[in-house]
Amino acid sequence: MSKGKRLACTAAIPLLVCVITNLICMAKGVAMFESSLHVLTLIRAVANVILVTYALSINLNSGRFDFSVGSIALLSSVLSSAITLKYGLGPVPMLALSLLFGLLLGLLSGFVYITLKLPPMIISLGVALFYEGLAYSITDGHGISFINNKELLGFGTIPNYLIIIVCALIFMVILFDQTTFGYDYKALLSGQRVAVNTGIKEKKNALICYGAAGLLMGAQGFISATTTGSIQMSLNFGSIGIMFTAFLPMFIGGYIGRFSNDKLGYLLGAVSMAFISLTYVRLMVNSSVQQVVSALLLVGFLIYLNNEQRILSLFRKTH
Amino acid sequence: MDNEKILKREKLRRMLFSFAPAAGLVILFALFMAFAIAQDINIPYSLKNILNQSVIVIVVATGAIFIYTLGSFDISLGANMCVSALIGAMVYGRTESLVMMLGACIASAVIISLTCSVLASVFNLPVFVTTIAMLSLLNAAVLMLIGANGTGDIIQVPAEAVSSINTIQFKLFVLLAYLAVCVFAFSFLKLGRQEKFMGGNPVCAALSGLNNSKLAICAFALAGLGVGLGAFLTITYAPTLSRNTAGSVGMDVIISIVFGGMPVSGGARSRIYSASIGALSMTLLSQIMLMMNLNSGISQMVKAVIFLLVVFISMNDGRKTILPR
Amino acid sequence: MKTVEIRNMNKRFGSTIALNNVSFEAYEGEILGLIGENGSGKSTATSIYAGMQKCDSGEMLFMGTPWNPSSMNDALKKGVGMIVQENGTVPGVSVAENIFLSESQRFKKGPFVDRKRMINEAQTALNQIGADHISASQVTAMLDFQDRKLIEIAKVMANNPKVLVVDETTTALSQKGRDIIYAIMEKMKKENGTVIFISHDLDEIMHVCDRLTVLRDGSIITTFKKAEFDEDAIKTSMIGRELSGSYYRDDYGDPAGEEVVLKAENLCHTNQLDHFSFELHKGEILGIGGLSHCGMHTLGKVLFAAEKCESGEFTVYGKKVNTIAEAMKMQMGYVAKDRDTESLNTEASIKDNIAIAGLDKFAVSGFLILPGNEKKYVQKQIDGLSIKCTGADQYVSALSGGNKQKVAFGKWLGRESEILILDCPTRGVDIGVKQAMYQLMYQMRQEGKSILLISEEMAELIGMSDRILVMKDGALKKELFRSRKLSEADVIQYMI
Amino acid sequence: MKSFRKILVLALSFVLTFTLAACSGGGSSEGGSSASEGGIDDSKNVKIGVLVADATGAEALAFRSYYENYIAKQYNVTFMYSDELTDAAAEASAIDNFIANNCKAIISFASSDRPAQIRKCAENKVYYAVATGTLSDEEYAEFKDNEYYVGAIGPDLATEFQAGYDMAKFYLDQGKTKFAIFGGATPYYTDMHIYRTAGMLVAMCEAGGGTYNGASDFGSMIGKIYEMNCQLEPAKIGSVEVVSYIGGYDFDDAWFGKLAEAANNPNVEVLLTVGSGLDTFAAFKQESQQLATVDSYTSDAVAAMKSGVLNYLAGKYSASIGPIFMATLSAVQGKPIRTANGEALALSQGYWVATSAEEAEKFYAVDSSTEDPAYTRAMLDTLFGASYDDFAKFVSAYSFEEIQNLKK
Repeated sequence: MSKGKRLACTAAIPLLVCVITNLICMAKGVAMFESSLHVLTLIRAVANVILVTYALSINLNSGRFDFSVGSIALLSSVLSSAITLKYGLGPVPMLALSLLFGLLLGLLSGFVYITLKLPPMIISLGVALFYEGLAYSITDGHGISFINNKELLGFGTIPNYLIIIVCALIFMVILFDQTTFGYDYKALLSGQRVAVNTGIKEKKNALICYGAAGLLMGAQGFISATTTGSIQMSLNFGSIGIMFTAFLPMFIGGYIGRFSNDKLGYLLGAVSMAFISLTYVRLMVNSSVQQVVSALLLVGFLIYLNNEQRILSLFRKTH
Repeated sequence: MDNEKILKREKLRRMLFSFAPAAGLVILFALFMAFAIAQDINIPYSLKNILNQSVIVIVVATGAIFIYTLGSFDISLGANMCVSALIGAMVYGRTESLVMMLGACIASAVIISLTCSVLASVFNLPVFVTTIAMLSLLNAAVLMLIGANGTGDIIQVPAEAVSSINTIQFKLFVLLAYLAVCVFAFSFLKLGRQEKFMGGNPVCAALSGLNNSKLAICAFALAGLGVGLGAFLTITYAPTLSRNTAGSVGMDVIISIVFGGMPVSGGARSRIYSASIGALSMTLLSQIMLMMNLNSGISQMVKAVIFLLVVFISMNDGRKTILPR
Repeated sequence: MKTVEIRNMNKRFGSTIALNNVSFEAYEGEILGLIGENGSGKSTATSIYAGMQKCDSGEMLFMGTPWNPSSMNDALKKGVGMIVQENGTVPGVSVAENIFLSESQRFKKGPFVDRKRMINEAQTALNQIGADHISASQVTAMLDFQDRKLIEIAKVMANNPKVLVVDETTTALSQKGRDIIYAIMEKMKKENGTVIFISHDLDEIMHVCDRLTVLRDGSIITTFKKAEFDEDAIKTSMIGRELSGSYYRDDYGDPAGEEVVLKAENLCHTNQLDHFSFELHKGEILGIGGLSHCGMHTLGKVLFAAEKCESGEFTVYGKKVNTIAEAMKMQMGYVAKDRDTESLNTEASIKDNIAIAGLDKFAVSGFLILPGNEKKYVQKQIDGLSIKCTGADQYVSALSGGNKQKVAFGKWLGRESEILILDCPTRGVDIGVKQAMYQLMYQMRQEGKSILLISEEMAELIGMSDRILVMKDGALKKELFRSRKLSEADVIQYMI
Repeated sequence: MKSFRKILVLALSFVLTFTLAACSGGGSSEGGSSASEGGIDDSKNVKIGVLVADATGAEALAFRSYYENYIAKQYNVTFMYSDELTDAAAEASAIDNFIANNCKAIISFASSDRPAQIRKCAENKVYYAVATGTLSDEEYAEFKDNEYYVGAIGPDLATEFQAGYDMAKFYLDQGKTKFAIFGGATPYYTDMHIYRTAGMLVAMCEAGGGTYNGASDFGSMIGKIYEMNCQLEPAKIGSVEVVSYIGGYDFDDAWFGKLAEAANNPNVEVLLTVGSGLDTFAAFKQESQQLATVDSYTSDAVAAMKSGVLNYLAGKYSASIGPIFMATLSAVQGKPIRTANGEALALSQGYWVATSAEEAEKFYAVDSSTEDPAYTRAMLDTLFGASYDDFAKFVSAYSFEEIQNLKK
């Protein structure tokens, strides 16, 4: 496939989504980007979705289903904001603390996985419950609020979000495409038994995967906390909702990944999702309509993805 | 050590492992009784209460075992139950007949469950993603149903209409009847064996004449039946339905099945009774937590630790050289 | 100078004894052959020496010093390389990454991996063994089985090992691949290296090896020097007892039945079947022979309706068959070549595997399955085929190769199948069990069952079939009839 | 053998986890002062179950701390808290649990199915009381004579309407005309939020001289909202305008975007919220805008008033659930507080409204203290077995100043 065609296919979906959403807005007589706030809303949505998509895809691609991503974001943001408020630190130290706690919680979750050697989905159920309970106990149910702290709330600007997005992309590309860990990860992904027999240390690799996923969720927790200035507690799997926002971008990213780097594919998938979210905002769509549209988009794209040959041959026949 | 002795030990160990969940249940029951006596609570009422709270999850989880045996996974059972209960209540509103309500609950639950499996098999989508999409669709459907019914945020069935059947005897009857159907289908019909075989090795199953989509449809239909009965029991237990009805059932079913020792990948080691053991154990655990009057955060942490411990002991055969997926 | 030395090595897998106090050694500039049945321990001993697994007890020496590699890579770096029988490459990554699997550490430039250098070194390794038609940057999944095996060889030779273990690799390779391996072994021998060569093919071993050690049931039987090589002596030492009775069928005059049970006309399927037509008669063993990619395996699947052919059709007792379920109703059975994934569910018990195909046979009034009937139905097969196991509930994964194959047979015999498609039924089975299989096939023929015997072993086809159809590139090349004078050379000439 | 060791480990770990958790659990009450005047029998510990509708909201936690950190220390009572109850079935299970644990009475904050709750308690001879809420007229008619139904104290729907009305009026009187409204749980048909939103709109109709899609008074406005399936739209109301409206609690990117959009609109002067103002508009509010909400007097809310993030706070003071507790205790100890003809309590109580930081701070000081809360033990003891009129007089004096007078 030539470079040009490859580039075209890579950009196809995000451009298509951008054009369609703009047309819909225009049809309703609303401009998509009226003020810089809309750009901020778009970029914040991209940052949120891309971090969850990367975190989930690290483990899901190697067949490890993970319910605990949401609870790691919750607990790491609770811990980091508690310390930040206690010592009056600024947003950057809070982000650093959030990343650190995310990493540690991810490593702990990975450690439990490699010691108990149970299916990852079961481990993540236990870990999600545990982290939610711990966050609730630490804040005694109140969660944390810092809406008066202008400095922390001030973090949410377009440049800051762009920096986080770019750092996440670079982090993923380097960690998974350039390092020895990345090489071993890809080998384990598609040939687990052969890779382990040859001598790749699977436990160490899995631990780093969970650590990296935790790190990313730490950043996501920080972003959602500094967006509203408050962290709501949730119990009984209240925190797993966020992972469902990552499925459509992950499948879009997987499709785009065939034509270029899959990390870039996930990012473009997240950008497409952000355009859709912005459309919901601009048209003030109520939440039940929003849910139906998102579900139909997910199923629609999956139907295309899993029946591509049939659809293309049908398409060729009719033309 | 000669061959025979090792084989015996091997067989004994596997048998013991399959009893770990049951042992977990017995130990939890013993602890519950210890706390109950220490705090001098009304034990008969509490036991009735435990059954009342578990019966709905047992019915839905036992039905869901047919889906898990095939190695697939359904997170939208709770949402399905909510929609079916709302439809059942609306049907009662128009027909004033409990039988019609029961029929409506079961019919809508089975149809919803089948659309999920048909969607997955016709468009060959991965089942677990289809159920996630169904979850959003059903949540939206709930709001629309409530809106259409026009009675504020709830759809109600008059309490006296269901009070006659809101009894332990009726619930036990429904539970045991449904369990009998499931145990019969699972252990005495071709369906059960074929599903266990398909869950273990789909390629070999196909080459032994088993029809994957037929088995999937039967599995999702039986699970739908379970969800329909669960919806009916929910209405009888609490006849006021809202958008949050059966909110936690989706995850409770997964936890109960896994806690009962059922392998997540299904196959030959699937057991029909693991749902009942798991559901009862989880309810007992919550009762114990309540009696200790812990703050809800700590009690959820204790629940998480015990959940991982029991599943670790019942599932870990220790010989795995590569990490499970 | 002794390069390889193994002393009193023991190893057990759950209940089966793999190695029972095994000791042997190999010298510089020598090709040592290891021969023995499946489950004799030859692959186990060498894979322990090459670091793939640990032994329970025993001592190992390499060049005189104690030897205990932690992994295959560790062993390879220290001079002992192994080429395994099963697939040893990871499909989803590039050829270069396969060659340097778990060695990406070596190409670190600062924190990152220098991909270009890795690809260059991989390409030189490929060129060194003469596999320069493979490009190192290509994704491995796109290569066929032959080239992927060459990648493994290149990987091992890139470390120019002192000792090379070749474990039954040649059987699956094409002539080009075999020549590459023979060249490598000769080169190693000249440069005073050691090669341990494991193979089933007696002629190949006698031709290539300097010495030959025979293993049986996990212990060393004897070692032959090149001068003492004699086919029969080796064979008897392999099986340990005179083969009682004839190995194959010894009747030559008994004609098959006249009635046509299965008729196929002009079957076509992509590049696998090319207007293939034939008839199968009642009480006949029809052999289908050819090289491994001649399309005969696809034929087996098409006739069992497991795969759809593009054109042409086949009828069983005059009726068309479209699904596997219909084929089974017409009393057809199919024992697949890939036993552990297509014939058996190793996760389940013997009872599950045998009963699954015959549920309708012992169901009361068509739907009710009673454990008693099931047990009886399964036990009849276990006793009939004398399957060695602790009981019907033992998991199939714990059985030996021969017993697994018996379970696969039991699955179809249980439902009294009249037409049996057997695809390489005796592959990876001990000679003792093989003989039992042949006697069983003959007995089934006498009972009037029809057998389509697809096999890659010439001796088996000639020994067992009433008629042999030789296939090449999907087409029927030659029809040969059973006769005492029929030799392997007669058959091979039509295959190549 | 290896496997028996594993089962042993299982048993051991159970016992260990429980003993560990048990000792860290909430300690039981130390028992209040001995029998004091007014005949309250403090000798026997009374177990009271509390049905929780929201386990993480600031208001719910403030109520919980008043009961657990003050009342439980003053009286010989133990409070058993349920998990967060989201539907009628969860409420039924929680009540069954309390009955099994010998609770003598149940105070309920959960309102999915009040009649079912009352019936189940009455059947099992357990006293039932409604905290910070009310029964509908039909419900009250059905249960007012039931001896196990203690009664309800809290803002009735008229009071909720009034709270919304006063909030909007406060700013309309200042001449503000451009509003953004956060409708909270209106799309989920939650009455409390529907009536507050209706109050705001009616106040705007009166000030703006227009109608909201044809409705302008109390009755028609409620009907209009239901008619629109509780999905309200921005609209011009005469000279006043609802520039933007957001409903629901989605907490996803689109939801934050909508809130930011509403707050960022240059000509929006006032952000009115039916609840959780701090978690919605606070982060997006501009300096020039005013933010009003209905919440409780927590340290965060008061800090927000001080920093000017929050400008109008109508809140239920945490001690407002003191009287219903005393009514329940009296009933349990045989001195029920009934009307002349034996009917249950049905008293309305409104909000403390703070429109300046000083006011908020003053309310907070009283509301959050566990030594001298709004209703101390001494004040509550006067209600033990009191006549309906005295009880009603005490409860209706709920404004901050009136409570200070009661204290003297």
